[in-house]
Amino acid sequence: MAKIVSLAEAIGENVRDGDTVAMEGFTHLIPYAAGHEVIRQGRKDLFLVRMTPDILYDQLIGVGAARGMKFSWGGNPGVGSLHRFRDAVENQWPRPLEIEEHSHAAMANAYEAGAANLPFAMLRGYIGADLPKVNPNIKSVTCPFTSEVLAAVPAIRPDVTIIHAQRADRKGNVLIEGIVGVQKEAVLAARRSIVTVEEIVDELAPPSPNSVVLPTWAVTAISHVPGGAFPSYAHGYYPRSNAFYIGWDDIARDRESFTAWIKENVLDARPEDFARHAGKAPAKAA
Amino acid sequence: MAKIVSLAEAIGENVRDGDTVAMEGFTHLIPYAAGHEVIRQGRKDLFLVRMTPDILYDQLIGVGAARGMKFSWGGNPGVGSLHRFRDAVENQWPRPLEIEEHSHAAMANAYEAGAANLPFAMLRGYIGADLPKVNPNIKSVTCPFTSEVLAAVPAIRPDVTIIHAQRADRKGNVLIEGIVGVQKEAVLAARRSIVTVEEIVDELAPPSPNSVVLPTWAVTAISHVPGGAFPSYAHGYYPRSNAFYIGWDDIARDRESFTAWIKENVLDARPEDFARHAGKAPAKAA
Amino acid sequence: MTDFTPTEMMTIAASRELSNDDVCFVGIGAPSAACNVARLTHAPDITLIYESGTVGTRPDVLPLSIGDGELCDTALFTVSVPEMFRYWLQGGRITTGFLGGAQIDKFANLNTTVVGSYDHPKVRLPGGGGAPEIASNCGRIFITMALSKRGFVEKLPFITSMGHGEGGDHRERLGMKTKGPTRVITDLCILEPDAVSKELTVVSIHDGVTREQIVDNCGWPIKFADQVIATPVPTEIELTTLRDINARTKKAHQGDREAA
Amino acid sequence: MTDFTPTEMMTIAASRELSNDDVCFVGIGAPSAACNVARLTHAPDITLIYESGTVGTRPDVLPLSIGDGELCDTALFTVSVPEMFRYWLQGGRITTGFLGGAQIDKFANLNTTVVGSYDHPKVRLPGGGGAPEIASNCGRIFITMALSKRGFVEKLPFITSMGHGEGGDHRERLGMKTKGPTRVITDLCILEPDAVSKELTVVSIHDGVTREQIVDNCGWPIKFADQVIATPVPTEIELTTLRDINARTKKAHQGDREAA
Repeated sequence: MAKIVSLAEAIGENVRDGDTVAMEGFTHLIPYAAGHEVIRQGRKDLFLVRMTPDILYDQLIGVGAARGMKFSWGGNPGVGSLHRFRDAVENQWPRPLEIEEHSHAAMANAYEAGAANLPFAMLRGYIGADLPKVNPNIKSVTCPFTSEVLAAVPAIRPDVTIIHAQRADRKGNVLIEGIVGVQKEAVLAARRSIVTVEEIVDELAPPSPNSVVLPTWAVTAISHVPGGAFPSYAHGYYPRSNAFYIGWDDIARDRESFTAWIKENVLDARPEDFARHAGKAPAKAA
Repeated sequence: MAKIVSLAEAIGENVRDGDTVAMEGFTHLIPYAAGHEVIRQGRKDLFLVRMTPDILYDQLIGVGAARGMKFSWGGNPGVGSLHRFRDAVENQWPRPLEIEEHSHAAMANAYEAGAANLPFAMLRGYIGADLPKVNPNIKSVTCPFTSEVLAAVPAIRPDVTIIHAQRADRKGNVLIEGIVGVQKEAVLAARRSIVTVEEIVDELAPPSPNSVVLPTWAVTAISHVPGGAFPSYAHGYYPRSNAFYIGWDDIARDRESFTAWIKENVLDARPEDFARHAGKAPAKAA
Repeated sequence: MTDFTPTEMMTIAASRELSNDDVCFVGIGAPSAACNVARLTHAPDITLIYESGTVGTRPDVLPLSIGDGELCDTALFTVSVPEMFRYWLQGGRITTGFLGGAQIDKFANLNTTVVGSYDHPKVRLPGGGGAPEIASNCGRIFITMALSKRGFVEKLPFITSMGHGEGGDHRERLGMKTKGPTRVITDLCILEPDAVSKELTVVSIHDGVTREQIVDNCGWPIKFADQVIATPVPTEIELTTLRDINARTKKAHQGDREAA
Repeated sequence: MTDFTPTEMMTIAASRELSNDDVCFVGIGAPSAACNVARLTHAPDITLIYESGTVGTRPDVLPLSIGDGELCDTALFTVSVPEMFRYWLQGGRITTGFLGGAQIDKFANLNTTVVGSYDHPKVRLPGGGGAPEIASNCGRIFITMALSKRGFVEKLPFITSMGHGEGGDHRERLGMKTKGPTRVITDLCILEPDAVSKELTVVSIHDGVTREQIVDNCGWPIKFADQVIATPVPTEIELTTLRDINARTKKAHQGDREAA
């Protein structure tokens, strides 16, 4: 059964130095508050996994918390480069970053295989592309019926997956709505999981019998962190701050301005500070 | 784009002698009216695919419409044997029935692989079981990373899949709710598809952004057949007639009583006759 | 209580094995009754899953089929069947799976496929359904079957789902990490695999049953554990709960037998 | 209309290729603008899909990211990302995919991964994202990129997604059944692969652009088709629609730059 605890406690108990950590959310419901707590607690040597490492992983890489990263698209969506990521890969600052690069399709299938307890995923993929030449974790498998050769990648099995969701009930069952990304798969593929939520409610009340729900016995820890996905968003609660994403470009371009931003907004801040973003401009409910 | 047509037209245009046909519905939303129309139109030599061939396939087998069947559990749920299925396998009446037998997990994965346009599915399955000894379509594949050996089965790619659903909008988008089974996968895996629905509405209005929807461009034909899942059920419309399932045991046990039942209730009946089962005792809406 | 049937004893004995922490893959019939009696008595927070995709269901009436509307109406959520078998069963998230069958052997292998040869069967049974992967992927397996010479046989004509195979460490040798069948609950007694040989052995005998009855109703020379206990008789609350749900179920499944 | 920018011409030329029957896998930027202009003008029933999982979306404002809330709010339905890549893209259900990149070669292969060597890059670009499988699994591919010597290069340092590979029947030889890039729409002209060699060839020149400009802005000796037409200039309705949606978008993406 999931334990409902403070964010500091959830991260303290479940994220360890050296862990393989997936913080997921495909543009939507990105667990920023939890990622900041990981930085505040000074975790080191993390191997980060994420399809779309955006600003959150730029921050983790920029503070030197990561030894490596597995990913499929590392940019600031619609804006441009992740400057801290580039600085790590191009100049090894603040430390070298080992990368394992895939396509979205391969990453999505690899999470899916992890959730399904399979050792690898297969896909019709990577045909004619150069990534298999530089990534030894892209192999092939042959169909025993048709002899077709398919791409194969190892299943993703994080030590811990961290996601943000709309709400949980008091037993610890979690509802995710809207662009659900790979979050369910990432949680089910992991040994441990942390879910931050906008609300904790008496009745989960999913709108459809087929809503995306994670039962309490499939989650390790839940923390109530309203606004915890900002500057990403929470469908039904608050919209994406595209202005923040645009503004990040300037902040992150420069090592000093980045470091000052981290000090002010992460090291000297608290999870409760995210609450001011919660629900202030409700997104259209579906 | 899906064409909205009469059931006779939908079956007439899309189901051909010799076809591999999947009529799916895991207990819920079984397309009985459509199956009866297939019988009325006298289709022959069908290769039937279905995880749980229940009464509907007992009927198709009993009238001699099937040359073979791929399945994973062939009984009358909670009641006992499918007598027409047994008569075909044990006594070749009214004709021999070629069978390809799998486990549920293998069938579900094989539909999933079909929907995903993969040539085969893999699973941790069949360990220590005898089915691989009698079914040459159960092979194995070796993980290129861990050397683990997994079971492999060919993807299911029906010529035509037939399902029943709650409703469609006038453009032909379809909503499925409740126990959704393998219907979405079965439709996406097929060359052609037919969906019978309880209602055709102006606005589909799915209750959640993540509801199970088939877009009009993924469906071939839609027919409005209220009550068309009886004696199975339609979540939100009418309950399962467990009494009918229990009663079928007597009807089907005997070749003569079966044949008389088919004449009266299928050959001499029409799709509109199902309407009397629609919505008369609404199931709890979710 | 002393006024109970052997089937009631079997169902109640099975229900007692379950706790609030269990996530059960439930089958139709006795397992469904046992799981729901547990839920309505000592294990209110038990998680019941039916292979139709319903998770955390709390039926008021026992389902006739694995996918009755009642299961979805009362579930926490409902997933597709591929997801059920991939993420939840194969994913290793089920603590306890229930199986039964037409026939069982002394190593708790089950047959629900054919009597006679596969190609020319004397009796064609429904087949395995979810059983082959339930048997390998659940943390442990409970089997409920009435004890009879026809059902408990020396050699199976067909192994639908593997229990302990040829006994001993056969499961480990095939790479399985789950426990397999840990209990077989019958209408006369409870069996457990021997710690080393994995042969099913009587560990508990129901009230009013003799060792001779057990021997006479088993198709192989059945062994008794060194310590055999008496199965506690059903309590009044267990029996009332079971009878109430059975009565509600019977009423609900009857109705006009109208044909389409 | 003669008062339009090269980027507007590029976007509008791309939008014209789309019809009501298209199911488009849309990328961010020019493709998103082109697809939505098509939807708001001549192709109201076009199906737009973003890789975040939104199907049949009808945004009023162009998304900044591939997963803005607007896309889900206006979608017919939204699926998980694994489902998007498995059932819809790999499933072969997408008629038209849009791609762009930092660099392209004469066979419409694209690079969005690195400039320089992979292990010690001069410039680390974002990477492929969905591109490798979009390129192979969509029925056809449209590419939108401004024509420049830096972008249109003789040899790519890295092939992120394959277009026509080494040209000729390279795709067929690798077992692909899809057409690959059928059009490259730039701000100066439109290119199509030659029927046999698959080398990109100018087939249409935008208003006011000279052949010299095109030659000067391409990193390889670019070929012109035997018949080159003049790209029709944007109509008033096309231009108004594009400018309106761009204005709405700009307004929506601004706001207080508050940091968490």
